[in-house]
Amino acid sequence: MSTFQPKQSELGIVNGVPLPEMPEDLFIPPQALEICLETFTGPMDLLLYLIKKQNINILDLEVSKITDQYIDYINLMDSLNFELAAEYLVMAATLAEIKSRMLLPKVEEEDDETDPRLDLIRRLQEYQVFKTVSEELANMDRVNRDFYLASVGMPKVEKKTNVIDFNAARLKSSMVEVLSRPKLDKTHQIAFEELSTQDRIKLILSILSKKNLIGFYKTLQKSEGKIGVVVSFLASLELAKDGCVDLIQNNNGEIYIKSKVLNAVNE
Amino acid sequence: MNKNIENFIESLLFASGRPLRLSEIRSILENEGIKADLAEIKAGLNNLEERYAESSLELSEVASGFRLQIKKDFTHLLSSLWTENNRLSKSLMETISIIAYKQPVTRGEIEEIRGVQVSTSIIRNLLERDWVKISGYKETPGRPALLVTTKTFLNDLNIKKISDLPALPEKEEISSKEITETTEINLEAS
Amino acid sequence: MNKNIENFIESLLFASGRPLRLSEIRSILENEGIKADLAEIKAGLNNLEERYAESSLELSEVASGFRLQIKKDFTHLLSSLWTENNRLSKSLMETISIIAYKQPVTRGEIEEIRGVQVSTSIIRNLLERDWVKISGYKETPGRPALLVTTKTFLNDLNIKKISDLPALPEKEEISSKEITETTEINLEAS
Repeated sequence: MSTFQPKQSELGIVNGVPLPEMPEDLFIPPQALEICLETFTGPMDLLLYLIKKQNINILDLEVSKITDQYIDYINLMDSLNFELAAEYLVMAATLAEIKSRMLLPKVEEEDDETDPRLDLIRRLQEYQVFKTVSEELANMDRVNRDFYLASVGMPKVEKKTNVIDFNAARLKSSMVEVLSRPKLDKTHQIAFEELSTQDRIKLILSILSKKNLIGFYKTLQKSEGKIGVVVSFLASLELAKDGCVDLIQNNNGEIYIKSKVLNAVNE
Repeated sequence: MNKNIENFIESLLFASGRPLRLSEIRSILENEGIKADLAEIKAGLNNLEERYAESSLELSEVASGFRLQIKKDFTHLLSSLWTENNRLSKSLMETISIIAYKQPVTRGEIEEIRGVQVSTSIIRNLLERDWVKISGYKETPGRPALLVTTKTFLNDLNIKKISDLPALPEKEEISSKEITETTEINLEAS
Repeated sequence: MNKNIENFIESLLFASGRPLRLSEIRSILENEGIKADLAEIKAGLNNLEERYAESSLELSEVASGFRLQIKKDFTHLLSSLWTENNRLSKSLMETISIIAYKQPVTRGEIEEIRGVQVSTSIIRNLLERDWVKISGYKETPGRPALLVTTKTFLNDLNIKKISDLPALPEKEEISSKEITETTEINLEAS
């Protein structure tokens, strides 16, 4: 039933040859390698794979051998210009360091805890626990894959009892309400060119010359519709930019134009 | 467990989340190697109908096929469950009504008619309810999506076709036509 | 039509769209003037279970309560209805496993175990599925978010509680002595 299949055992192999040991001159289809790389969820996963291939227990980790294989693998990826996550390189460095420490002559009274592999082995064990359990989790019954939920429709009821409060009558009344709402842009057709921002600036300035503060709506003419609003707005912005007016919006969203020129004159 | 044809059909109706036609049921069964002609499927549905006689469910035929639904008698009981998350906002109602009556219509045109912005969450809500879908793109700058209502919308309203919607009052129709025209002008202008 | 308590419960389970607890069922019934104690509701659920024995349905108890689902025997038939890709990447499964068994856990702690960065898309995917949520912030520098699994995660895996998950495999005890011995062998070998 499950669609999850751990593919570890097959995916380190290209054309029947285990990948890490592959001679460099052997042609490997780039797609196959890409699949390979994507199969590993990270350096820990790759390391576990290499250990598993040797058929040894994590506790018997042969750092030297694993390190060589790991680095071969990384080099192979690198030579094929695959973007390796930085963590793969960090792990390579860690392995190389452990390897070199293992090759140093042993000091007799050395504490057991200083085995250079210890930390890595612990991490590998910890990771393996979750890797294993994650595979079990992936195989558990999952909704919409292994089983489905049962659902049915809701009854259709007229009038107020309708549970979703939705019916044709309400739809209609909603439409009627929208259409009968007073409109800013209820209008005649006016060519856009006929309204110039420059003219509107002059108009606003002339109104402001009589009154210090005016509502934005005072600059509008009903017949101009929405385009008129746009032109007035552009004109106001232009004036504000030039420092001639302040634009003020109150809590109700109404816009006011306040003359700065007039103030300056007054002073 | 009895894997007779009724149960196969029943499982499809419970799992599909939408009404299914006889022919759809037949082809799904066929894909699984279960041969059944339309008459057998119809007979299976009849048996299911009997099965539910004493339950809270009923089989119902709507515009896009057969579906299972809860009997009306239980509506009252269910209302408390549904009011919490199924109250339709005023803006949602306005938006769906404009789409229903004016389709196909762009979001910009809806905004034009409503006079306010239509939030993305409303459009998403309508798409998720499967009340609305995109039928194409308008050949104007920006190629805005054209929205139309779906079969599900008709099913949920319990009507068979859009023309079953109540007619709008004459006067409003005229003014709405005007608005639509203005809309197009404005779109071009901006 | 028989309006017995089973049918009331059945209609609630179908209508709720989410699992319901015994106590939730009781309070909804109570609101509608139907008195029933938890034992009666449990008995009603048992009767429903019997009712479904020969059908495609089954009653299931998951983390958030009782729900109706389709028997697994029908999954194969139904998979053609569901085109949704429900495949989850190995990285995502590793991440959710660590969260499930180690919760509450920070992203950094997950990365420490996995040895690789946890991509934002994985965390986003888990949050969007509502499998994971932020339970708080760890009192360490940067105050990283603490991740825990949700009831939805358990529901989606068809289980009731975290302890229903498979037991963690035992780690082999590291005996330092053993390691040291092996080391020598390895050194000879290499």
